[in-house]
Amino acid sequence: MYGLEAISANNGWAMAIIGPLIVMSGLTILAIIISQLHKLVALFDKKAKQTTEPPIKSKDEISAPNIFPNDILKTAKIYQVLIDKLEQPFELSDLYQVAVQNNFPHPILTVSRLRDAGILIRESEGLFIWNR
Amino acid sequence: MYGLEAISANNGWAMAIIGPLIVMSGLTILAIIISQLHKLVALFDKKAKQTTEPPIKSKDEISAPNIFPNDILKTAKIYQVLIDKLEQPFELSDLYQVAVQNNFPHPILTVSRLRDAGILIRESEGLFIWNR
Amino acid sequence: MYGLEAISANNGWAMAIIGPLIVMSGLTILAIIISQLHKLVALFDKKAKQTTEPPIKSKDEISAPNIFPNDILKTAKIYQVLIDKLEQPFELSDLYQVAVQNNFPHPILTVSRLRDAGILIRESEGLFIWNR
Amino acid sequence: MELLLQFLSNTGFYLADYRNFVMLAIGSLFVYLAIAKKYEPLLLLPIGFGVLIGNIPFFKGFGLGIYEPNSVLHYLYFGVTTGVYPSIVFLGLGAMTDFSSLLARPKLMLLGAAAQTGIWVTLLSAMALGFMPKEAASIAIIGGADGPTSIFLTAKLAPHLIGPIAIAAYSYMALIPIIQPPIMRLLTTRQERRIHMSEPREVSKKELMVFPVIGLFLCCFLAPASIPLLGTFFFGNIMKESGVVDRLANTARSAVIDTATIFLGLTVGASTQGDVFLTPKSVSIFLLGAVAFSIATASGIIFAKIMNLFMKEKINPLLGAAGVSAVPGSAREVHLVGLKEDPTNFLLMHAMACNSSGVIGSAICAGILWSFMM
Amino acid sequence: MELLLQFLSNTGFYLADYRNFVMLAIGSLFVYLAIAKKYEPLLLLPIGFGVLIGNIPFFKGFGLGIYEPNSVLHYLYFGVTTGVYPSIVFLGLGAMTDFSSLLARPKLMLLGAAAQTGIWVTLLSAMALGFMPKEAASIAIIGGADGPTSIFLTAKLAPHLIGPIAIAAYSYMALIPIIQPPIMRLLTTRQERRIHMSEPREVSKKELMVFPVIGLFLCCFLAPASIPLLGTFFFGNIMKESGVVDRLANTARSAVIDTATIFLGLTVGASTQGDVFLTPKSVSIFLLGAVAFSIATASGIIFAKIMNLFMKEKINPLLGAAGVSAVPGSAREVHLVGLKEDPTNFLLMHAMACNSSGVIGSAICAGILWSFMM
Amino acid sequence: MELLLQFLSNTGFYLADYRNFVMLAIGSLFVYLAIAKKYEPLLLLPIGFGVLIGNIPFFKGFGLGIYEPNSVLHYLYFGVTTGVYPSIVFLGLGAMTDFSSLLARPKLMLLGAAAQTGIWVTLLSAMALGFMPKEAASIAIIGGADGPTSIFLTAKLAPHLIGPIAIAAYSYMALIPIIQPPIMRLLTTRQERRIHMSEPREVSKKELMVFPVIGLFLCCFLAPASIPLLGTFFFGNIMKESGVVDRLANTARSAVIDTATIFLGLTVGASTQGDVFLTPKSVSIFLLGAVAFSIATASGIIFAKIMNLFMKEKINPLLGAAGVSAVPGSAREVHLVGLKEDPTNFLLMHAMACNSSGVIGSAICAGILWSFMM
Ligand code: NA
Ligand code: NA
Ligand code: NA
Repeated sequence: MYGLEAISANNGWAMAIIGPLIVMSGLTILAIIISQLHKLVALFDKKAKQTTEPPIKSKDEISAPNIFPNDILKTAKIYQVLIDKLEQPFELSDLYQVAVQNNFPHPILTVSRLRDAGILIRESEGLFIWNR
Repeated sequence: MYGLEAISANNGWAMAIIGPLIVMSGLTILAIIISQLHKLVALFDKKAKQTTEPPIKSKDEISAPNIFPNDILKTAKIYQVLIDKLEQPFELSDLYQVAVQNNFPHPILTVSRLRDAGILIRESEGLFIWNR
Repeated sequence: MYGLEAISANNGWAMAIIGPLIVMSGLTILAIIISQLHKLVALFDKKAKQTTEPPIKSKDEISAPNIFPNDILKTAKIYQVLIDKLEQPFELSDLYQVAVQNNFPHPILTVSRLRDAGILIRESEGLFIWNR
Repeated sequence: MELLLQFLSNTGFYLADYRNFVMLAIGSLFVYLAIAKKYEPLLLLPIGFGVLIGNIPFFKGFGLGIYEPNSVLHYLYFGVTTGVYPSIVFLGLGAMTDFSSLLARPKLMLLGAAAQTGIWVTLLSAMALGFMPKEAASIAIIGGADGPTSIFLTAKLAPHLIGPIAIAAYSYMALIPIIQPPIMRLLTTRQERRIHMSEPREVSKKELMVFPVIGLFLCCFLAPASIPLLGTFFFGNIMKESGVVDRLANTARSAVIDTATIFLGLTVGASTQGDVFLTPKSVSIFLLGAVAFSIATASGIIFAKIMNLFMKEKINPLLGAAGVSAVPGSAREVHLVGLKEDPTNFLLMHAMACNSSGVIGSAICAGILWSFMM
Repeated sequence: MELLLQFLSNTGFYLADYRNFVMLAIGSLFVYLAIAKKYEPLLLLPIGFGVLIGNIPFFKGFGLGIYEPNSVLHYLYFGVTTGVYPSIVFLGLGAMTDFSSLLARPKLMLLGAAAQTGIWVTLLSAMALGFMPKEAASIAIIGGADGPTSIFLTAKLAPHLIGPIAIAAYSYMALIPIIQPPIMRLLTTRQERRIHMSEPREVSKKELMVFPVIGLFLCCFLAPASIPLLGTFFFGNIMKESGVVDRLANTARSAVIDTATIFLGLTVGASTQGDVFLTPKSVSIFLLGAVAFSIATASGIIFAKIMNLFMKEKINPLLGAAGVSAVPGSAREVHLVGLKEDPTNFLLMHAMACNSSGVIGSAICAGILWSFMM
Repeated sequence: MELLLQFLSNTGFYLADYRNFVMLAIGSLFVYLAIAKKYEPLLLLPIGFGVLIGNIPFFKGFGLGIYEPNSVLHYLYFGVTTGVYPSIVFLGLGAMTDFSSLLARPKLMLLGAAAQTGIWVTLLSAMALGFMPKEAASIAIIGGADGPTSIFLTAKLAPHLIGPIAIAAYSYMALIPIIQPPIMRLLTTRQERRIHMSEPREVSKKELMVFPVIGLFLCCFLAPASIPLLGTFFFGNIMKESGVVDRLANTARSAVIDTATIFLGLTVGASTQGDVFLTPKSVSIFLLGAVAFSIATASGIIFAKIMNLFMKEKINPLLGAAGVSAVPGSAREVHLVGLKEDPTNFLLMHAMACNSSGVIGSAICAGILWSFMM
């Protein structure tokens, strides 16, 4: 079967009318919702501010930075002395060794804080560089 | 079945003669073709030059750089002033804000051109740095 | 079936006694082994030193660096002159060309040594930069 | 000696059929266009080389051909026939797509809907040419100008046509720089092409995060059959915009989509075995594809002009042509045609908005067509 | 007109069922918690969005639903039902895990064993509530606080419960910051929480290399059924520590684990189709999960306190709570609770040691439970 | 109590068999060689650890063993038995291989062909030892010194031998630094080893782009059965050389090949379950493997010497040894042996050319052997 006959037999006309109608109305509704979205978001934001402070603070913010805000930078300065003794990039174990030799307290924990602070950066498997 | 008998029965001799013959002749032909390849390529290149200029230019070359070659660098200089107000890396939205506050025309489009020109570089999700 | 009856019928008590016993004893043994591990490793190290030098040296160490230790750096200095003529990043073929034009011996092999030495670094597909 | 003859009778030289050479020429052309002309190389190179691989003549029954159940190609093709590759490509696309300019100017979404008209006209045309309904629907989706969507729908409705439909869809997507500009110039005046679009408003991070959820709800409630495409698409997008799973979003838009693209292209190409592919049907599909693309482009432009009749702030009608998804080819063409008239007119960003709405539009159409055929 | 009606009767709006809306609300909550509260977003975002995708109402028989054999979701779900995704996730985890602090202080390994007590108590509870043994075992493993392990065991023992068990396991893992701190404070004195751990000794590269081999031998000889998890886990770890296959280790801990995480989360989420998921069993599983997590936390702490009775150098009993794997959530909580009492007390590294031993512990428990059920 | 006994009777300790311990020792040796001696660690570490995993004794019927149809290992092993992993590895290899030195000096390609002689001699030897033809062909391909090729052909012809053949192939590839140098020294004079190769001409980008197409046509028309390997190999190569799909090429040579390498190695290793592996056949295969490698090395060198009889510009005959693919092990050995005689003689680049031609050569041989067996 060919031509208009085939189209009719296969319900083609109905499809070709209803199909684009659905797409168009769907995307129109979506466009309308989107155009109101920023109001909705603003509304939510307002409400959120009025009712509550977030019950549980994001955990990342609580940790070290809040507690020793400038300590890390101070520590970094002190550690700079050790770093100068090492070639860049260096292995962490070398840093530990010089730290222990110089009686630095808590070397491993300090190193992990320096890493969190982005001052000590893993360059490749096992090798680290000092940022700044 | 073992030994020579097994080889004969399994058509081993024929395989062991024809097999290497095929590989050798195949790779020999390939070697010969390869050795003539640069001539072929040269020939094509010549012909291509004689007959036509490429009908459609690669699209990437047409766009912005050809049209405002030094404008981008000029724009970059002007934007440098804004960048100095921001901490590196910065969020794009911050850049937009200062641009709008200072009545810079077409901030979004300019930013997209600065990114194309490699002056504004995405450092990580959402954060950008200024190159130069 | 519910309650204690169900537990008994399903052999629950036995499981709840034997299960944690197995885990605990398994991890205890593992902990004990681990705590002795550094001794074991030390023992092995000692023994290894006493008996033999490693029969085959790791192949990576034999190659170029051992043989021309400072040559590469010297070569790098000489090549610096060529590099200065090129824009960074450059294509390898450009480097070859200037090398050949200036009668530098063995350009391709030298380049491969420079790459092994980390002086010539692939930045992206086909583009290289000079380190130092 | 007998062995030699037997071996020779298994070589490609002996088994070759003229149809293989036709396809090898087509494959080489694709590879050439991809490399020398840089026409959508991410699509054309894998498909073109796949055509070469699929058309090296081989002895049937070896387990070499893509249609033989234990061949490597057949296993890799599985991701096509099940629709898994298109879904994964959409995941990666979602993790790449920036909806901010669309959110800033939601009206542009209508252009993405209008450009789907090519699909419906092609549906009628294909039926008129005698294709069965499911075949006609699969051919029609070429008008959506979206490769993975076409492959997905065809895999579900008319798997025997995956090869020709995919080839047609990708060919025309690659030929966008040739097909679209004349139509754009024909249907727009110089003045219209010079219309500048105003700077879009800034879109907040929160809007961008909420959009994929709303988009999923609305589109997939309307046409649940588009879930396999739009579900992963919006999932990819929320991974990108949420900013809390950057490592997943990065992997989705690099390793994951690249791998799917490689194997999708390679196997779709290889599925064009000459003896299966070179049929009158394939020729009709190619012709219908050209119709589909042209109408899609035209209807997007015309719809934009109609919208301009009712709006104070006029839209540059070239943007209508970017409603055919073909990311990012058609957006680039719109931008370039606009630039030619006025070198200060940067349409790219707005055109990308139409592009992304075209992606959504054609995925919904695929869902509707699939649902119609049930 | 008839077609329109037929189409409308296939939309999600028409087909929707109240259970879908319940699940859509849950999914949205997960997405919200992941993005706004940053609760384990790598887990909650994929699962939450998966719940949304899986609960858009659709016409059954289309090949759209995750439980229909030819749907895309079904193919992607295959990695869950076979246990392949959990295995792959463990490969990546192994390639990420640093055992040096555990090797420096092997005693901490016992805390990882003690925290598994939650599993065994939950096993009894589940049986008492009338669950069949295999179901009870699958529910019990939630107490291991290890998502992939839970999914793996459930896939093997009670595949019909994958959805609720996974959701329960991941929910509680995300809620660790809410569940654990009160229990920690209840069971420890202020003085105990202030115990400082001495600096661990340095661990040699060779110890780190030998450990995965010894770990594999011991754990898998003891419980061979844990091979699919611990085999790949230790394989990943030796790739990391050997330093000779860095490119493989890098790929394992990035592209490989990310891809598995994406599809695991998405399909586990989608497996919670309202009509299958919302049953009284699911509610019981949720309740039992809360029991499991609480007991696991408590038993780790109590065991640490018992150990302190016998040891000269006291352990900070908070570390016991890190024996529930939930990497790295529980270690972070221990660290934060410790910090609150004494801002110079850095427990993180030690807690991570307990965490990794908890991972091993719960994988062994999974092996034991599986073996008990045979 | 009964439960405890039952559990203990399911532990590896109870079920262990002397053959497991033999294999565990072999696996440990592989791991040791990979880490301590750095012998091809990318191959040996995954395989070695796979041997350990596969040989932990377990209760049959649990769904744990690689030969049990519903085990995780079995699903991962699927990529081996179907030949999909080798194909994917070749895709990545292609995207890594630089053919410029081969194109500059095409004569070196003949050395890659000559070194395949080991295959044919081994074929006869294996037949003489009573192996069936298909088994003999699978064993013979070990002489190609190419792991994925060996696994691929064996998967097609004699799947029950995948374990021993893969182990033999990879063992000897790792032992290249021990096997090849003595043979090289035996068959060449000091003067020959000191021959310098002239600087190769520069190869244009276009030649590099055309080569994969020509290579595909010629090799696969000649031996269509090599399509699954060479098709993806040349596809990878054109992705690399075309420069228009860099993102795909990058993914192919990183995430894609790494993932395939990990799972290929792991499961091939695990397929060596003691009870299946430790048979007289395996021992014969190991012996034949040694023969194959030695003859391959020797025939490459001898062929180079024969070529020198006819050529004005002499080839350094050591290069012949690099015709056994074993990328890049054998090229490195040639380079090092050359360096020892004359520290200014850099053969590496030329040896790599022979290496890549050896890869092509052995893939063609695999195609020929497969075709012979039909
Ligand atoms: Na579209
Ligand atoms: Na655990
Ligand atoms: Na070879």
